[in-house]
Amino acid sequence: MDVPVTRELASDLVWPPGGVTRVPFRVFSDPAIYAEEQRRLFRGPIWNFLCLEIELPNPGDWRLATVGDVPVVVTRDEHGTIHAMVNRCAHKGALVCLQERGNAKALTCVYHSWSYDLAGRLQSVAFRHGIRGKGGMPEDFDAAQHRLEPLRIEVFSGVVFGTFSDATVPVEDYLGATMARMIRRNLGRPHRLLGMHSQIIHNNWKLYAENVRDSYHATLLHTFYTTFKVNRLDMDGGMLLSDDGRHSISYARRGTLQQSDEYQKVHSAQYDSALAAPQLLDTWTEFDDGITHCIQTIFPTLVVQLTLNSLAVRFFTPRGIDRTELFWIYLGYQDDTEQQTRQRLMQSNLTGAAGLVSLEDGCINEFVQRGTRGSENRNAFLEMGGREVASSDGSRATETGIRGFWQGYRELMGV
Amino acid sequence: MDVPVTRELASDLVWPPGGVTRVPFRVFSDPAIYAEEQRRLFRGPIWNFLCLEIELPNPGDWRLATVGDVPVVVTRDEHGTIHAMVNRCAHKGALVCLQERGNAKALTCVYHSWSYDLAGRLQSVAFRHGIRGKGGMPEDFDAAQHRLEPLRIEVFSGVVFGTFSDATVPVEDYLGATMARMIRRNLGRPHRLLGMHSQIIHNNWKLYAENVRDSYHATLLHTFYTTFKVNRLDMDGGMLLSDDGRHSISYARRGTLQQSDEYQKVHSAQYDSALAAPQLLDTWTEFDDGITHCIQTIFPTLVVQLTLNSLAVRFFTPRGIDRTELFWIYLGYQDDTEQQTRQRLMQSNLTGAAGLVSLEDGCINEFVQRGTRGSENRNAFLEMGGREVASSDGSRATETGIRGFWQGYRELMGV
Amino acid sequence: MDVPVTRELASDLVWPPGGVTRVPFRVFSDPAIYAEEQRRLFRGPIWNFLCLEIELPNPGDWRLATVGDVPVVVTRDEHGTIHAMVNRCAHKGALVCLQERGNAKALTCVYHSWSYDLAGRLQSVAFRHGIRGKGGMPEDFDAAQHRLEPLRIEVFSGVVFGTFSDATVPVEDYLGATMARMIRRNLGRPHRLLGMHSQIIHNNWKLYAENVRDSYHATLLHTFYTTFKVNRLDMDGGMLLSDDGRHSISYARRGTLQQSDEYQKVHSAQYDSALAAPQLLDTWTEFDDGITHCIQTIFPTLVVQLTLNSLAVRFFTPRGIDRTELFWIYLGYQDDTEQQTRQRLMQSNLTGAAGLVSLEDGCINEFVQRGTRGSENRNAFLEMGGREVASSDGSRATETGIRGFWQGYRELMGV
Amino acid sequence: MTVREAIEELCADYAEAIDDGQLERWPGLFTADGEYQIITRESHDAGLPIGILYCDSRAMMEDRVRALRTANIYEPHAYRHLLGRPRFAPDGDGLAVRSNFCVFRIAQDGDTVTFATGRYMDRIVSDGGALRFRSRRVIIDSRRVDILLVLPL
Amino acid sequence: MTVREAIEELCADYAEAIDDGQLERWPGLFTADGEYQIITRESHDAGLPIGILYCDSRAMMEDRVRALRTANIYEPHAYRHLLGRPRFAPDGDGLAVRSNFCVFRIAQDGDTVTFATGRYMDRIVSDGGALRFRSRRVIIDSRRVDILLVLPL
Amino acid sequence: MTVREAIEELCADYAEAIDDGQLERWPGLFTADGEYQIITRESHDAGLPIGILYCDSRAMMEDRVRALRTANIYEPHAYRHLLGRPRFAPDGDGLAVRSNFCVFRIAQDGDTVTFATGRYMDRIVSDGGALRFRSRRVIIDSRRVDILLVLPL
Ligand code: FES
Ligand code: FES
Ligand code: FES
Ligand SMILES: [Fe+3]
Ligand SMILES: [Fe+3]
Ligand SMILES: [Fe+3]
Repeated sequence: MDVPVTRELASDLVWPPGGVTRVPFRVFSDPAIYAEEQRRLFRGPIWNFLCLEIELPNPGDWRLATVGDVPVVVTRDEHGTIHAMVNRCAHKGALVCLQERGNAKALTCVYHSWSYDLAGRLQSVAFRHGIRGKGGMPEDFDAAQHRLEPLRIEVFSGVVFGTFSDATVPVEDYLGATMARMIRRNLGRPHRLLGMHSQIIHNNWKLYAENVRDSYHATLLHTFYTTFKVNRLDMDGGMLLSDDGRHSISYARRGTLQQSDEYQKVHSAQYDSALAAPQLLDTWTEFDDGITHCIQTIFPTLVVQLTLNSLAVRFFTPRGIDRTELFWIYLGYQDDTEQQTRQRLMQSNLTGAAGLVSLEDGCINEFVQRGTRGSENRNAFLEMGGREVASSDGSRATETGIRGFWQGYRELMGV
Repeated sequence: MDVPVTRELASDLVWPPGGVTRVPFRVFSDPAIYAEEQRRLFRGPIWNFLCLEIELPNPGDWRLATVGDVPVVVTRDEHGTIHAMVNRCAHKGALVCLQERGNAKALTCVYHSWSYDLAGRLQSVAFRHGIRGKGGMPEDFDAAQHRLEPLRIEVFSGVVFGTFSDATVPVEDYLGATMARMIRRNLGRPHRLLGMHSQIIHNNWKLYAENVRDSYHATLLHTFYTTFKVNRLDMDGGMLLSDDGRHSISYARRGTLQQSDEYQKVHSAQYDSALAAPQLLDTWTEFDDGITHCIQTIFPTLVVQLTLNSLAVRFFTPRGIDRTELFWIYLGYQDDTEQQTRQRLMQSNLTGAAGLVSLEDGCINEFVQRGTRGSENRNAFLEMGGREVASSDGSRATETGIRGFWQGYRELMGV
Repeated sequence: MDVPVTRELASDLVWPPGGVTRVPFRVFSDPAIYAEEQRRLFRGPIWNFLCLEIELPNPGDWRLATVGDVPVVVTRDEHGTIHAMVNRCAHKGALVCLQERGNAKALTCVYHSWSYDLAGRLQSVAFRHGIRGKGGMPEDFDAAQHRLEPLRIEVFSGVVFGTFSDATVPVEDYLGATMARMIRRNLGRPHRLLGMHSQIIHNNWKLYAENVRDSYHATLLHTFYTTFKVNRLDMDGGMLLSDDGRHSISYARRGTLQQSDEYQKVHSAQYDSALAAPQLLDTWTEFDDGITHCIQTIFPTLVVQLTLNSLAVRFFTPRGIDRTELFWIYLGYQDDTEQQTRQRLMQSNLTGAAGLVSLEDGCINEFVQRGTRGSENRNAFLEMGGREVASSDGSRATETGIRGFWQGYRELMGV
Repeated sequence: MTVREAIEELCADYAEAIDDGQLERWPGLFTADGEYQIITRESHDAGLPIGILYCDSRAMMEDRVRALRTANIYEPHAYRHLLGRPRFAPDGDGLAVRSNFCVFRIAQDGDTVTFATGRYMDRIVSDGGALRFRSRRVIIDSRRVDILLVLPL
Repeated sequence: MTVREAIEELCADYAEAIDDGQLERWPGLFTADGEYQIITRESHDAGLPIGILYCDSRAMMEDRVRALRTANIYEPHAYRHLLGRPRFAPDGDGLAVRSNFCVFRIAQDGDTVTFATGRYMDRIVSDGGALRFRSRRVIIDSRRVDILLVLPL
Repeated sequence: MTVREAIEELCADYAEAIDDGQLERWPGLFTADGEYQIITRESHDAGLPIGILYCDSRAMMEDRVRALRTANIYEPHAYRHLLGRPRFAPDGDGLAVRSNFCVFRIAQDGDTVTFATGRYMDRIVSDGGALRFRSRRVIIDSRRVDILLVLPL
């Protein structure tokens, strides 16, 4: 699908009264807005998730990534330094790297064999001087003027972030203290890849960005949680937001359940069945802060989760205005015992495309995409937990995380 | 497929000289016009077919429908009253009802369990008061301000119609006397569902709207008609139009065939084969007006037919600018004998996706969609039967019904 | 896919400094530009390839073709004259001819049986005078005002060309002397069809138009060439351009290889394997000019090739902004021996969708389409072989042919 | 040839006749009083009598073939059948047979779509030495048909 | 019934149970200690332990079925399996069996997609007179799942 | 093993070699003088000699495999074959065999398309104790190929 850059129609988007408590459904279906997001948001002053450092263990390793619509390649050079650049040849724009992962001394475009070093600098141009003096590049050709368009990168707790903008502040400032601390808690120790897959969901990417910040829906939509008491809003827990409201942490302490009456009204709490195979939920305590369930979102499209003992990174990226690809990357720690790895395997049943407490998110956002069709000039209503963008310690019956997302979105998009 | 609401380009559509005798091909392929139709036509002062009353026999029954791009749900409440509303949650816009058909005491959105009564009024909001006093909705939250967007509905001869506009006149006035009479004739008696299926046709919805009003094509394209003398223009018959020209009835009396020379020129009359299994066309007289073939169109997207003894309702709805879904709903009367039901079964072979005299309509409109590609600024020529919009008693060699459709379309679209 | 004709956005396309040495990537993905090309280029003063004359051996033969998005039918009338017209009925715009190929005395539209002679003139209108005096066309209906929209055609060396514009110069002038001579060399003798198939490539049509004019890539991307020394830039060869730069001939003399050092740097020359079945490359000399490899492009979408003994015509046509269909038509001469036909069969393995030296072109242009996504405001860099548009005798390490294409494109598009 | 092989031959021959465009061979694979119906899974499950196409005899199938050869108008296209393993059980004087199918439709421009998936519910009997369909009920999984249905499934 | 026929019957019965929505029958086609895993070809080839779905026992499969019947929320849909020919070899006390598959997913609006292609890698044993899966490893060719996966493949 | 089983084994092994990427095994399934051609149904019916790919010997197939391993450039992808039931008849010193096929193509990003449908027209002979293809003619239903064709069908 092509998104023309020529339509400046987003400028005619007027945000409704009510600020971040309202969202015009049109933002999920207007191609002009989608195109504008590519320029202002994904190429703007934000940090985009590119990959995990463990995916590039050796010098010469490279891996494909995507920033909005832009194809990107991340490399580790011979000195061990990580680089990222647009996977678009400086000559005529062909993809330079074709495989998801690879290892090479240099990056050579297959079309005309222009070759780049692992930092994206142009090293050689085939037939630059022609053949036997005929043809070739003009005398004044300056290789230094031609390179793979670079992204600035930063590695934080093993996560490789990239940005197109010089204005982006350092990752630690971008995250803020609270967010940085939680990422270090979950990813700070040496980890390793246990599995990965992806999902195509049929909705605009921002609906999933809302969904993962929506602590209100978790126990209502994902009834498995409630029924089997994995996670309920009447456990001690809350929503922590970064100061700018863009990032969030939804957490709970399983040990602290005191059943509250509110649940008697909730369909998903109406029955209570026991598992025939309870080993699914065998857990051990990994951290002494008592937090057993924690889902952290990093603006705009990254999620880090540790649910029971299921450690995973989620990343989602637009694949058109009403398609999004959602990647699930399952991790363990390098010092995990076999038994611990097995328990992570068992609990991986909770999340992912077939996750007992996540599969609903594969369709729910599509339901919004389809439900709002023909109602592009109506708005969503986001006043649960008030109208502010602020942490909500003690309660997750709030949409503060979603309001925080839109606050950041509007700042970047200038709407 | 998404249709942005932001493109007001339809305004640059200038109708060619010649009025309703010309149609600019561009109206079948311009996304801006498609978007404009959603607002001005489908949400305008017209009656849209929603479903049949027999599909909602019991209190609590509901059924999905569609009005242009807008998803709709039709319900029968505990008092037996029928309601229709947009299937879009007042909270964040998710589809509230997910199954084609169902029965429930209330409509509960799966995303955050907001619950509505069968009239679409918001009944409860999960965690409205938060949990143990934390979170929840602001004090001033007023449930009365949030409901499923309602449509006005009217039931006429067992057909459930819905409209978004307050300006729409009552169905009987909308139809006019002639159309109302024929609907009563065919659907006024208690009927029952015998079968249903749908077709995806690859053309703009308006090409099918023309096609069903096109009494000129019937015996030329559908040569089975002619060959086996099911219906020919040289039978006594005609085209009746409502006063506003939007609705039409094409009818014929099989008993009155006098072969006319004109047919000798028509390919489709060149051969004459007999059926090896003539039981296909065994019929009995259901009405004493002698009309054996009658196809009635109700603006914009409804068709009621009684061809021989095949009683059916057709409904078509846009699925994108060049896709349309066409539904075939086969009916009988509740007092039909087994033998009569069997004859309706036999004659169902004449219509539908595999209909001996209708299957061509599955592709012919696509042929126009493709034939006009790259000729968006050329026009169709519609002068058969004159240039007027008026009933044509005695002859169906006319495009008056199509001109009538465009007259209504232009009024509503303001072009 | 629909391309609205209403978006005049192409007008906001500003060509970057550097003239034909730069190409804004946006031209490959902007629907507004695509729509503009339909009008200004494909309906403009150019000759479009329609088909080969041998595909219409007999009076009454017809064949479908396509000019940009416009469906076309080419016919041979009873006098043997070839005609071409838009395959769009003058009545309501349906496709008139439905099969790829056929033979008929007249062209009759299936929708309402309007009938045209083989030149596209309207012959009869079903029920023109109604039935028994009722219905029918108005008295003043003038059949002469209604015909299939004609294209001017010219047959040159057995190739049928068509144009919508009165301003298009005769084919021989359009080609220029050099191009005309080479077409005569390769297609001037009686030829016959040996096979055909097509490919769907997922890129804008202009990327393939560049690709076939790109003598620079041939031996770098298609490493089979190099490895097995079928064709290398260090053979005597060159790029010949027509005076207007739009058409080109890339040629080589296999007999004249002098290995040059430049190849030592080229990956594709790093290994040298022998064929287990060398019969693939058994050739005989067909022409005494020593040219063993010659690929000729005719603006905008035609290619004529004689590689070794593989004689073929290629034609590509847009199927949407990021889809192109590429047709391979394999030919022989009517006086070929069986042995010669067999060698053409063996060498057909070199080209086509599975061609050992052409299959890369099936994906390389898609790599550019995808590589430039999200970079619509960046440019391609085309300075290989200088900045001029001129023949490059003696060297094919040049992009002069591509620059020539863009020179023609810009003239026609007015950008 | 085992019963299984005979059934598989009949099913394969049925598919081949249609895929090769030898539609005149199609009615002959049924008994003279053979029934053929195409119906959606939705209507089948609801027990509705009317599906998409119904023939109550070989003669009616022959009319279908004659109509599509001479009267009906549509763009040329072909099918390609892929069949699942038949499962069968004795049923009165014949066999009750069930098998899955997928039919691809190939348009003249090469466009290929998954046109229909579903299952065949058959009654197969021995008729003059050969196995024939006394009834073949084609239950398609989808409620809808793409464009039109003119060739038997 | 030959070993081949018995294996083909088991595989066909497995597909039929799922395609007909008789999911309660699905766990019974495994031994009590039966294993079931769905994993992408990419992860399988990389030897990664975590796939998309894993059950280490019939009981866990029963929990899955109960969850999708009572707890999980998704739009109604059905599958249609087409199976390739099983190839097998003796393996300890059972058989190592491999077969290709394609699963189509039919949405309630009729939309039909090729939901998954891949191969089954099975260990089949005789268990109380019947053949059952001791383990079925579903290796899907694609790295991604469309929408969600709730019905077993 | 019956003749039918031997044929089905050969056809299944052929598909498995390609689907598993063991392309070096592919030429060995043909006799040394084995012929292989991929051609569109349109060209086949028109009796045209040139299709899409032609090998007149096992050696030429080996060249193909070497070329696609070392010389040709394309994005990584895999196939998944589903095969119909072979129908066969004696033919000279061998067997004339025909079967339907569908080949799905899975791209590295998981995108899965119905790449080709059609039928195999084979001549199978016994060659050194094993059945081998003396010729396999792959007649694809579509006139067109998506992107490119580099792996054998
Ligand atoms: S596009 Fe990369 S070298 Fe030419
Ligand atoms: S969207 Fe329906 S309850 Fe939230
Ligand atoms: S559209 Fe061709 S005759 Fe009417
Ligand atoms: Fe969720
Ligand atoms: Fe019709
Ligand atoms: Fe090339």
